[in-house]
Parts: sequence; C-alpha cells; structure tokens
Amino acid sequence: MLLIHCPYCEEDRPEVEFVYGGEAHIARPLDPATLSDEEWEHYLYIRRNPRGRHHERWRHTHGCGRFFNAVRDTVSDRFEQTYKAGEPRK
Amino acid sequence: MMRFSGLNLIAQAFSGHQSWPEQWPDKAPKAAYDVIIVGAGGHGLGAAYYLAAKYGITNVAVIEKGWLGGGNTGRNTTIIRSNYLYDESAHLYDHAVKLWDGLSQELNYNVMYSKRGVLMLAHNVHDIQSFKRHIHANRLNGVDNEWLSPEECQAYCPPLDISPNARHPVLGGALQRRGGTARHDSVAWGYARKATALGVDIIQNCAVTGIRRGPDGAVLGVETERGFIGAKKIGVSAAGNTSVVMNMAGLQFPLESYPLQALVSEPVKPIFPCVVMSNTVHAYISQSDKGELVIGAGTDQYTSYSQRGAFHIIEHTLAAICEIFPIFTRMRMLRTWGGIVDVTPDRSPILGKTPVQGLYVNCGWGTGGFKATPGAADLLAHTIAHDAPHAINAPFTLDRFRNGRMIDEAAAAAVAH
Amino acid sequence: MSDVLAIPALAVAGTDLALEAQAVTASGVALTLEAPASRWSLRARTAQALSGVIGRAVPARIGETLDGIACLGPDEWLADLPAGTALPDGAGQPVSVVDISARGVVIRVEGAGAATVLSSGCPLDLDRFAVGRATRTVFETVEVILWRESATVFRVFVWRSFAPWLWHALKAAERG
Amino acid sequence: MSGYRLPAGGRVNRAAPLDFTFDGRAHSGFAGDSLASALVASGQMLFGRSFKYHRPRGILGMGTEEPNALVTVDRGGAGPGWGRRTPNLRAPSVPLYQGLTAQSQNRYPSLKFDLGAVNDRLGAFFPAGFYNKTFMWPRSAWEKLYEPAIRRMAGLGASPTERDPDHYDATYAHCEVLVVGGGLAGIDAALAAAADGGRVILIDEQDELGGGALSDQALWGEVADKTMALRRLGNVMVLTRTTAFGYYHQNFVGAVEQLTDHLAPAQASGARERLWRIRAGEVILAQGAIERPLVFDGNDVPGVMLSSAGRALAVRYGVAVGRAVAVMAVHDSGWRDALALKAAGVNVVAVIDLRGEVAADLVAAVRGAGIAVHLGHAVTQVAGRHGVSGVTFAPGGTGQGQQLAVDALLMAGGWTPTVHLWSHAKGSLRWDDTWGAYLPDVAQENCRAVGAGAGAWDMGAGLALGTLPGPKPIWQTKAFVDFQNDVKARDIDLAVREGMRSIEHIKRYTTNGMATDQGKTSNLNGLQIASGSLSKPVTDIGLTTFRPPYTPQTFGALMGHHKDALFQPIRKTVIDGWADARGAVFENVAQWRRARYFPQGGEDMHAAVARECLAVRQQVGMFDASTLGKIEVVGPDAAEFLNRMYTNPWKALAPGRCRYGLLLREDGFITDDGVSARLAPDRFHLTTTTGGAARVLAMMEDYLQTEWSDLDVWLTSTTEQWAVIAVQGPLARAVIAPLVEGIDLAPGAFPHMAIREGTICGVPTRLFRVSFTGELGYEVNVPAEHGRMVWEAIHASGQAHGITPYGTETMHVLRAEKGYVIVGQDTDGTLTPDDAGMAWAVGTKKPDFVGKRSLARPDMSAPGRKQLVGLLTEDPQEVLEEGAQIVADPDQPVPMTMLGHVTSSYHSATLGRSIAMAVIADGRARDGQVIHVPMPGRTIRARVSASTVFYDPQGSRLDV
Repeated sequence: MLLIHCPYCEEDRPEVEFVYGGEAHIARPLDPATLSDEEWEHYLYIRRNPRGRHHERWRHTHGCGRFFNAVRDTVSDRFEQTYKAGEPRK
Repeated sequence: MMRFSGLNLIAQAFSGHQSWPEQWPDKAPKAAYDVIIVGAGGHGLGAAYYLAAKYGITNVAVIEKGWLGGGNTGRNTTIIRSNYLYDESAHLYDHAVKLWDGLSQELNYNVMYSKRGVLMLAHNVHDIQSFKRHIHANRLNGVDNEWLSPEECQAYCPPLDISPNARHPVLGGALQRRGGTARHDSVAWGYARKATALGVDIIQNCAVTGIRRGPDGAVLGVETERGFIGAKKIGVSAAGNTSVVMNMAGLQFPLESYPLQALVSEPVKPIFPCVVMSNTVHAYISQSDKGELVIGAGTDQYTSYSQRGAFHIIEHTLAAICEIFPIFTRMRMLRTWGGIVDVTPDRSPILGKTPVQGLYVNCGWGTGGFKATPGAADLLAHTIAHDAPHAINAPFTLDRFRNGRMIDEAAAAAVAH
Repeated sequence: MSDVLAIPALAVAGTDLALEAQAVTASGVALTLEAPASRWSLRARTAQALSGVIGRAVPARIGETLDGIACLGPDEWLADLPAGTALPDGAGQPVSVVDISARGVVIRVEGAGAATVLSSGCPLDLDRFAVGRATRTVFETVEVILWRESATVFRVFVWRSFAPWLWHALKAAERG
Repeated sequence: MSGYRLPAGGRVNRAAPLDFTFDGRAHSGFAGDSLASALVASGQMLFGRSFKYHRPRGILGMGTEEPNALVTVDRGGAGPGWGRRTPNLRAPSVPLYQGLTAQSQNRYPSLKFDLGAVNDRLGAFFPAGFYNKTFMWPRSAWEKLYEPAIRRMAGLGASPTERDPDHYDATYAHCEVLVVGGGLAGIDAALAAAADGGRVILIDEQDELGGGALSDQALWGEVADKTMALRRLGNVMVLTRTTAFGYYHQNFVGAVEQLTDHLAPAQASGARERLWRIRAGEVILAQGAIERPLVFDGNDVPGVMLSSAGRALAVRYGVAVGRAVAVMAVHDSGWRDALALKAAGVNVVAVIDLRGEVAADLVAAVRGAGIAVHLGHAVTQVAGRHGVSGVTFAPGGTGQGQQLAVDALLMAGGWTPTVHLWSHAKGSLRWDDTWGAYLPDVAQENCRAVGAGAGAWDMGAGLALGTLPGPKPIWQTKAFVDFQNDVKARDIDLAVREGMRSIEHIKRYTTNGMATDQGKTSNLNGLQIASGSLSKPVTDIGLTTFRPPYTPQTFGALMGHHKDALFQPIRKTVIDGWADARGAVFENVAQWRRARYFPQGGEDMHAAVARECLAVRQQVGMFDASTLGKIEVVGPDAAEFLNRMYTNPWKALAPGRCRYGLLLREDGFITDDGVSARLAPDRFHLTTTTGGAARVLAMMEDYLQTEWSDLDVWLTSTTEQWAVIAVQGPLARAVIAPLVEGIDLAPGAFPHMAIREGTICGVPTRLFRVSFTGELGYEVNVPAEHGRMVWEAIHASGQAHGITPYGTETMHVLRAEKGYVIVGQDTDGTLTPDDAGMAWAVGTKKPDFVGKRSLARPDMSAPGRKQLVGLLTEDPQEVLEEGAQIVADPDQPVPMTMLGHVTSSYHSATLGRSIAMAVIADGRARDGQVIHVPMPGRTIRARVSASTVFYDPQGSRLDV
C-alpha cells in the first residue's frame, strides 16, 4: 500500500484513501468541435505510459476530496513529489 | 530436433539422460533478419514459429531483454476460454482454442492443455441477463457455453458454496467445457524449441534500445544492447512494455500498463476440478496439476512497471475466494507475484499493422493474453507475412480508437440499474 | 465455546446484521449510537466566505474543528450541531449548504482501547491523531469521518446503510 | 533416558508432560516441545514422504526452512460440516499441546509402507521436465488417462473439506522502528531503537525470543536479561509467534500472529490468527541465517539433517538425535555444534570435514571431547532407508571408503543469510565469497539489515560447495537439493544440458525452490550446482526473486475481518425491514439489496408481479426507490455545470420543474440517466441509477475540479439523506393527499415533472411528481430517519384505495410497457443516445457537453448501428429470454450473422401478452419486419416495432 503525500492535507496518507486518476496535464480541449478525429483520439486515449517518471493525477477521495498531481517513478513506484491541481507541471 | 516421446524417455533413462540435446540453442545475433520479433513470450515465440512453419519465413530472430517466457507468459493463471460476447472476440479467442487443441502434438511438446471447463458464476439478475446473452451469442457462433443451475454448478465444482444466505449467492453459472488451463512455461519452451528447429534464432538478455527507420519511414532494424540488427519487418509482442518499444519508433499508443498479481496456495490433494471465475465477487481460481490452488488477483489502480503490487489487493482477493469457497480459509498462501499488463481503452487487443511501414504489433491483452497465445501468435505471423491482417484480426486495429468502433466486452457487461 | 457458535450464526445471519442500541467490543470498548443531530455539508472557496454566510466561525485548516464544525478539505466543512439548529441556506451566494442530518449515523467508540479498536480497520496512525481533530478516512472498505473528542472517545460518522457492517466489524475487533 | 530424551537440559518443562498422537499412535512430550522434537524424543525419525518419489523423509531443519516433515494437524470440529484440519504444517514449527492430533501426509496406506514409493523405483523415467516430453500419444489418452493420473498424484496433504469455525482478526499498527527477528541481533536493535523514545515493534516467529541463541546455552542468560529489559520498556511492543511475511511499498510490512494454535483446543478462545498491517518509519531486518544442507548421495535418508537442527534438538529441547551421531562439515559451525551436542550428553562419534585444514582450536577441542576427527574426508554413502544405519566416508570423497556405525548424520554446509524481506522491498544484493551467499547491499526503503542476515555475525569459516565430491558420476547419484520437490543435483545438471541457462529457467524446469519452503535450503545449492554445470560464476546465473510470503500464511488471516457476514457490507434502505417482515423476495443490485416482489399466499414471481402490475395500473402501488443515487448540486453556476455534463439543456429549467437527464462518458456512450429537479436558481436535486451513484459523483467531481474549477458549484451526495417512496397509479393523489401539507396537489398547480417542498406526515418532503410507470405518480422524498414512518403512513392511507407494495421486478415490467429504458439493461456501454432512441434528449444546439465530440466520430453515426426497438412475439404468450440473440435468417449455418439481442422481456398482465425490447442493427428501419430468435431446438418469430412504447402511447394517463 503506497503512502501518498496529499498536498492539501499536507500529510502522508495511505493509498486506500486515494483513487488514481490517470495521466496528468491532459486538459480537455476548450472547443472539442474544432478538433480532428485524430486530435480527439489523442485527447481521449493516447497515453505516455512511461517506464520511469510519470505525471499522474490522484484524488484524495476518502480524505479531503481533492484531485492533485504527482510525479512517480513507475519502475520503483516511488513518489518524487505531489502538487496541487492547477500548479504547473513539475 | 530429437523427438520427444515416452519411448524415447525410457531409452534415455537407461543412459542416465545424458544425451538430451539443448531444447533451444543460445544464438548470437546475425547482422540482419527478414523478421525480428521483439519479446520472447508465448506470443512472440509462437509468432516466430508460425512464420517459419506456416508462412515459410525462417530467417527470423526473437529478441528478448530477459529470459524467454519470463514475462507475463510465466506469470499468469493460465486460464483458457473463448466464450466472448462479440463476434470479433469470439472468433479471435476461438481461433486460439482450436489451436490449443493439438498444440502438444504439433510442437511435440506437452503443453498440458487441460479441458477441465471454465465456470463463470452469476450472482445477481444482471449477471444472469449478461451470461444468457453470452451463451446465446456463443451458441450461434459455434462456441460452446452452457447455463448451469446453482445445483449443477456445485455438482461440477463441489467446493462451491451455493447457500442462498451468502452475501453474493450463486444464482447459476455459464460453463465452457472446452475451457481450461495449460502449463504456461511449456508453451513458451515448446514454441522456442520448435521454432529454433525450423531456423529461428532466439536472442536472450538483449534489450532493444531503439527502432531504426529509413528516410521513407519504414523500419530498418533494431538497436540493441548488442548492437544494431537489421530487419525488413519487426513484430512487437512486448506486453506491458509495448508503450516503451513503440516510443522507440516514434509512436504513442492507447495503452496503460498496470500491475496484476496472482498467487498460489500450498499444494494439496485434488479438490478443485475446474476453473471458476466470479466477476461480481472478483475471484478466479483453479488447481494446478501440482496441487496448488492458482488464484488470480485484481490489478492495482495505478500504472506501474514494478512487477509488484499492493498487499490490500491480496487481502481482497482471498476474502473473495473464501466467500465463495469457505472451506479454504485454513489453506495457506505460498507465493504471490506480479506481472505488468497492458490495457487498451476498450480492453480488447491491438493486433495488426501500425502507422510505421514494416512495424507490426500484438498488444493490449490486459489480463487475458495467455488464453490467446497460439491464436494471437498465428495472426501476428499471418499479418507480418502478408503485410495485411487476417480476417480474424482485421477488426483489432488501432483505427478503432479514432473512428469509435470499439470492441468493448466489459462495457457490454455494464452494471447499473 | 461461545465464539464457535457465534460465528456460524453470524454467517447464517449473513444479510441480516442489525444495530443494537449498545455494544461492547471483545476488548471492552463501548459502542453507542449517538442521538440524531443537525448536520450539514458546507462548501465554499474559503473559510471566510463560508463564515460570512452562515454567521459562525469555521476552522481554516484541514483536520481542525471548532464549535461543532470540522474542516474536511480545502473547500469542505462538516457541521455537527445540536438537533434543531438552523443555518442560512446561502441562496445566491458562492457557497453550498446542504442538510445531511439523516444521511448517516454516528457511532461513538469509547474506552481506553478506543484507538486500538479503530486501528483494526483504519489505516491512519491514531496515536498521532490529536484530540479535536477530524478527518474523512476509511475503515477497511467503508468511508467514515473520524472525529476525536478525547483521548478515549472517537466519534465515527458513517453513511446509514454502511452502519450495520461497521458496527459489527468494530464489535469483532479483538485486539485488546 | 526414555527414548531419545536426554536425562537433563533443554528449555522444555519436564514437569508438564503432554500427550499427543501421530498417525493414531500415542506419544508424549513436554510443554515447550515442538511436534518434531517430541517425536524425535519418542524415537520417531520418519515424518513423511516426499512429493514426487514418495521417498521416506525425516526432519531436515528445526525451523521455517523445514521442507520434509510436513504434517496435517486436526484441531477438531464444531459440529457436522465444521472442521479445523490444516495440512502441510511443518512439524518443527508446530508447538506441542495436550491432545495434539497429527497425521503424516502423501502416503498410502501408511507412512512406513507407501504404494506411491513405486515412483522412486521408476524415478529414472521421471527426470526434470519429463511431462513435457511424453503423455502426448495417443492424443485422446491425455484427457482420459494421463492427465487424471497426474492430477491424482498431486499435492501433499489434503485440503480442508469443511467450513472453518475459527475467525480471524486484523489490525493496522504504526511505529517508528520495526525490528523483524528476535534473535540477539534483533533484540539489541530493538533496545537501541527504543532508546530514542519512538514506538518500536519487535516481531519474532517463535514462541519465545532468542532465535539462534536458544540453541546456545551460554547465551540463555543474556537473552533472558535483554528480553526482560524490552518488556519493561513502555514504547516497545514484542510480538512472538508472529511472522513478518511480506515487505511492501514504503515500509508497509504484513505480519501474521498465531493466537490460539499453540493451545489445546479447549483452552483456545478468540480469533485464531491476527493480521498485522504495519507502517514503520524504519525497518530493521534481523532475520538471521539458515544452514545449508550438503548435497551427496543419500543425503535424504531420515536421520540425515542440518547440524543446526541436531543442535537445537539437543540444547533447546533436550533430545538426542541419535545414539551415535556423526557430523559432516564443510563449515566451522558443525564443529561447534558437535561440541554443543557432546556437552548436552549426545554421543557424537566423529566429525568429518572435507577441508584439509580447520582452525586448530576447534580441532583440539573436538578431539579433546573424545570425538574422532577426519579432515579432508567426505561422506560418500548413507546406509538405511527409513533411518540411518551407517555412513561411508572417504578421503576427498573419492578415495578408499571406511564405514562408521551411526544412526544420525548432521550436515554443516555453511549459512545462507535470510534476505527475503530485503528482496521483497527491492533492496539490492551482492555476492559474498566468504559466506558463499548473497548479502543485502543497497536498500530502496528506509531499511537496514543486522546480524547474520546482514553477514554481520561470526558463524565461523567454511566452504561454499555445489555438491560434496563423490565416487559416482552425478547422474548416478540420488543427491537431493530440493528435498520436498525431489530435485536432485542431476536434475539441475540435466536442465542445464537441455539449454536452461538462467536460474529462472532451471527453477521452473526442475521445480527447485518451488516447494512449500520456497527454496530456503535449496536455492543456493541449486545455484552452485548450475554454476558448476554451466562453468560460469554464480553471479552470471542470476538469482530467483524472493516474493511474499516469507512462509505460507493462512487465507483466513489474510482476509482478516472479511469473513462470512463481514465479507462486504450489504446496503439496506430504511424500508427494508418492513419488506422483509412481509415476506418480500429480494435481489442484489450493486451493493444494495432491494425487494423484488411481494408474494402473497404462495404466489410465484409471475403471479405476484402480474398482481402488482395490475394494481398499479388500476388502483395504486407503492415502491421503495430509496436506492436511487442522489446528488445535491448547489452554487451560482449549478445550471451551467449541469448543462456541460448532460446531453440536454438545463439553463432554462424553471425552479420547481424536473427534467430527465442523459449522461454520456466522454467517449459518447450512455453511462447514466435520471430525473432531476431544480429547487432554486442555484440548487438542483439530481438522481442517478442505483448502481451509478458513486460513479456519476466521481465523474462530475473530476470535471468540476480539474476542467471547470472556475465554476462556483459544489456537489454533495444525498443518496442516504432521503428515503424515496414512489406512489404510482390512478389513485396516487388520493392516497397522499390526506398526508401532505403545504403543497397544492391539484393538477394545474402541481403538474407532471414538477417538484414541490412541503411536509408529509409532519416531516419535510421534497415531493416529485414523476412517473416511471406511465401512471399518475409521486416520488415522496423524506429524510431517511422518517422513511419507515412515512412508508407505513402511506400504506395505511392507501388501504382504502387498495394500495399494493411492489418490487423491482414489477417496476421493470411497468416501465417496459411504457418503453422507458433502464441504463445498464437496455443500454450497455456501447450505445449512443441515438442508438437508444433518445436523440430527443440531446441538445443539438448546445456547443458542447461531455461526450458530444465523440458522437461525431465516423463510426458513431455509421449505418448498421444497433438501435433499441420493441419486439412482439407472434405467439403472444411466448416470453423471450433476456439475452437471446436475433437473426434475420434462422436457417443460415453456424456461425450465424446476429443482428442484436433481447434486452428486456416480460409478460405484461396489463396487455395480456409478452413484450420485449431489443437492440437490433438498423432496428428502426425494420419496423414491422419479422425477425427470428433461434433457441436450442426451436426458433421464435417476432415482429419489430420501431417504437418501444407498448402502453398508452399518448401519455394520457400521466396528465391527470
């Protein structure tokens, strides 16, 4: 069970309080109608899925309820840092 | 290749088994091949074998960063079935089941395909509706799958608790009698042995570090830890690592890689005759020929390449097993392990050509790739040989994520009221 | 042995867990169901914004409590006030005031071993959970809000339909 | 001396004798004994049969490494169908208690005479991997003959076949320092850590602290003093009989504590085992080291065992392992053991060491104790089958042999540091030549290893060997590496010859290290042998990965609380008890249980549902809809937010009015629906499906927080705040009118699809005028605590009008008669709004909503998509099976081209015939066409209706 630092609660909390939210920093296009099918496919489905440093979303669902972002190494599963939603990519 | 047989085994016994040859030779890579397969799991080795055996392409290398069969092939719970809902899936998986039948003889290697039946339990009205839909569709597709009452389920699998007081009572089940298990390592080894006998090179401990493309964009070969190896065509069968390999060719894929755990109990005398799956309770169990209860757990929620999962997944899995099979609470867990499964948005595989000329892919099998091994391998070989998909894998293209023609078995089983 | 008989009975009861008025865990901690109260889920972008609308001071830091109001998240508060208390509904204001008085119940866990009993299913380090703190968390798979009233009293807020399961899980906690 | 019990010594309590049975024979031992020590004391050296060849086996070790002496212990049942039998327990780890009943395993008919031992005679035909090479002809024989035979041979002990009356406890724990291993190194680490004042947990698998020191009488005093010191500290928790089995991410360690299995069943109360889920700041691993067996011809005869086991038996338990004992050593520790045994009163006759030179003080001491010394020699042969009757040893293992009459032989093959947990946590390892083993190197977690497990303990010097040198070629020997799985040195050699070059392949091919001991005594020997066969250094062959658990752990302990009634919460509404008392039949829907129908006087479901349906159509019915998901959406931007989420427009909805909302996923497929009401300009009361409540709330939070965080709107789940009672039927108004205050129920004042707030039975209500039946209807929302009271009041008020409670099955029929869709039944995750015939619910003028862009993808509007339509069977009494498949041509060969399937199908009592809904390719264009439903043995004909509305198509019954 991972131990995750919630940037809102400012505490390390157990993974079972959190829900994983997939890759971070994929903003929903402001005007989807103007996107090509390929661009829309990219938004919906294409993921970096890197082996190594991964920017990802978590939600402290059973805690403060907030989504936030994290940088985690997908080989060691170690968190490098977590930061609040809306902050720039670290 | 020395023929394997009971007689030969007896003959060898009298000479102390001193004359068995290597099952596959360890080869140094040649400068170039007609086809390179990246990934020496069952799917990749099988593709090499079918390229050589069915399509006459023998100048083939299978390149593996670790040891052959060391990825998901050697880490899964070996369930084989083809009772899928959609025509596309049913045809795909049944192609595999047909190849499983006779694979031991074809490879002259006993892969121990055991048609002990796969029983999927229904626990609520929605399950019944969904299973009946599968059963009818399977029947009209020529795939066996039949409905059992709770009492028939228990007769088929005596340890099953069918008490109506259970939290999730068993309301019936769908049984595919041709479903079952096989011996996972033997599949990889059998393909490796037969493929190498036909001229295929297997190169282990040789990580691919890049895919070289020519000015026209077509593949030229792979960069590896042991230097560049040329290839006219490259087939990627790298399971959880597919995204990484595809990145080397400049492609981003609709894939995410998740940890998936499994476990076995200590070996006990035969008690569990079939394979039982319960999607509602999240339990998957069979008993190996060695006597261990083989139990599939769920995926962790986050992407990972660590081949390691969280303990609470194991807690939930064993609670689910004991809910359906309360007699097993005193059994003991012997070993857990993890694999990396690559999951597509519709949880169906991608099997076919890629936007890069000469680059072919077989990925996205998620938690269910083992059962498809011979079928997927054959279809990848076909696609590579003809530079065009077979009719069976034609629907499993990348395009579907653009045009919306998904093959979403899980969505078809949607739960809501 | 009584426990031998009790467990099969529980299994047969299966779907029929019910709350008693009061129970004692195996390790001697008393469980009681608190009387109904007036409870709200309060939401606003800041403590000040909320405070201005409801006319009460609210804690600004997550986990803090003040006069029956707990800060659960950066924009979320739980008000747990005496039955019959009224709050302005904040109409037209950038706040959300939602009555949840009936949504759940509060199980009071009381005794020297209260933290120990809760630790049977709650993954938080309760030794480090100060008196006066409140937080949303889980007990095994069930979401709860934990509010530490004193060294030996925890109040566990849980949605109504999960309460029987939680009650019996707490009752079953053996560690003494 | 009774049997093999030494006249004095040991840590057993000779004043507390205990009776027990093994294979039905009575024995006795003392408190403090393990089953193994008590049996050896009774002269029992044969404990079990090996897995593959059924060879007779004794004990190899006296700890968790034991591969051979596995037994079944039966602690008795609790009535018919309940039992406490546990297979595969390691006899050395089974504490003795009064009345213990143990059985040997994997033998038939008896331990001494086992028919399965024929496998041993035929062993030459069953080398490693033999099953890959045979059993293939004739093909049909695999299923009928070979596989059943192989499966019958499987397993060791027998699985329990009865339910387990015991229960299991679980807990979380937190500490600053966790020490795993309670030997002196662990005790010292715990004492040092405790001095910092933080919380310390010390875990040890044995029933008392001390570890290896318990086999060294000189250290007993130190262990006792330090244990006392630990117990006096307020910040240290000592857990004995507790095994740390797995080391997971960020210092999360799983451990299982045995609570009652060491007690006689009559004394045992409470949970059997407790799962400890520990989060530690720092982990200190003090797991010690495990002695390695020596690999030579005959090393598995009962009576040949690890030197440390002989020592533990003598020193800790006061038991002589034999009348005349020899030690075969390649390591100094064997010499020390010989002296310890001698001191304890065991007749040690010789120490044989392959090394030509051994520390002079050891040699002198051993000689001084009257023990013969044979340097530069190796045992080459062991006489005896069920027990040792003598050994042959020779210079260099190959010279002229001499015989020695002994009945026990101890093997001192060196030590393997226990690095299992270290490896679980992905710590790296380094090869150490002096230990001939891997040692912890770089930790990935805040973790360190101490003591023998870290290579930091003086075990003496020695050799690291693959096999002892012997006179015969390897393929003629029966020199065991993995004792339980019967893996011999020659199997590893064969695997290498057949091309297995990695230790993973060798392991999988031979099964070396895959037995219940998970290779604790076999891994390193296997590695050394493979290294020799491949002529490559050990470090080039790799190391198999250690995976949790360290030792096997009970399913029960790992599932913790989640047994029986506590497996998963079952959610019930406040009205559930009323339904239960009236004999309702329930169904599970998501986590909820819901009343499905209310049979009366022996009715079956068909009859009950028909009666309930007619009551609603003709008079009035009441239905518990409390499980519907509810979300309160509040804030100035509430309407804007809903407008972006749902397919249809929301901004113009007037307060006091309701609207049906259709929710798509971003991929364009329907995910949920529900009727929602606008209570005020900035307040909405949403409903979702029962199963979709949590999913919809999570999805909405996601968009709100991460895409549209500028909107001032908040979401609150109110599912359980409100009990919901649907009152439906032409007499619905008459039923509720007497109970409602503050709401004008007149049709003009309170039309269909409106909401009003007032009171009912004196409690506040949000009263919806909505209908999922097609009749005049209300959904009475009241705070849940009043739900039961209001339900009963409505029921009482309805008596005069013939009110009938109905369940989900009737609800399904009524809505199907009206063609209302159930998301998840008539739609699955592959239908668009147009597919479901709900294009009307899509706001075409809205520039965007969740899922809109996906609907414009080429395939989402391509011809041939499956569409939801009605179906009427030609035979009106034929009710189609839900899930049945539909074809155009029933005579086509298999595989058939299927057009779609039946999603909902019922007998409609109202219409006096069957009705169905189906999704069919180009369904709406097939209006009036006959389609076919092929069932086993027959085909059913039905006619397509583009409309799914079978009853009151004008909706006239709603507007009354």
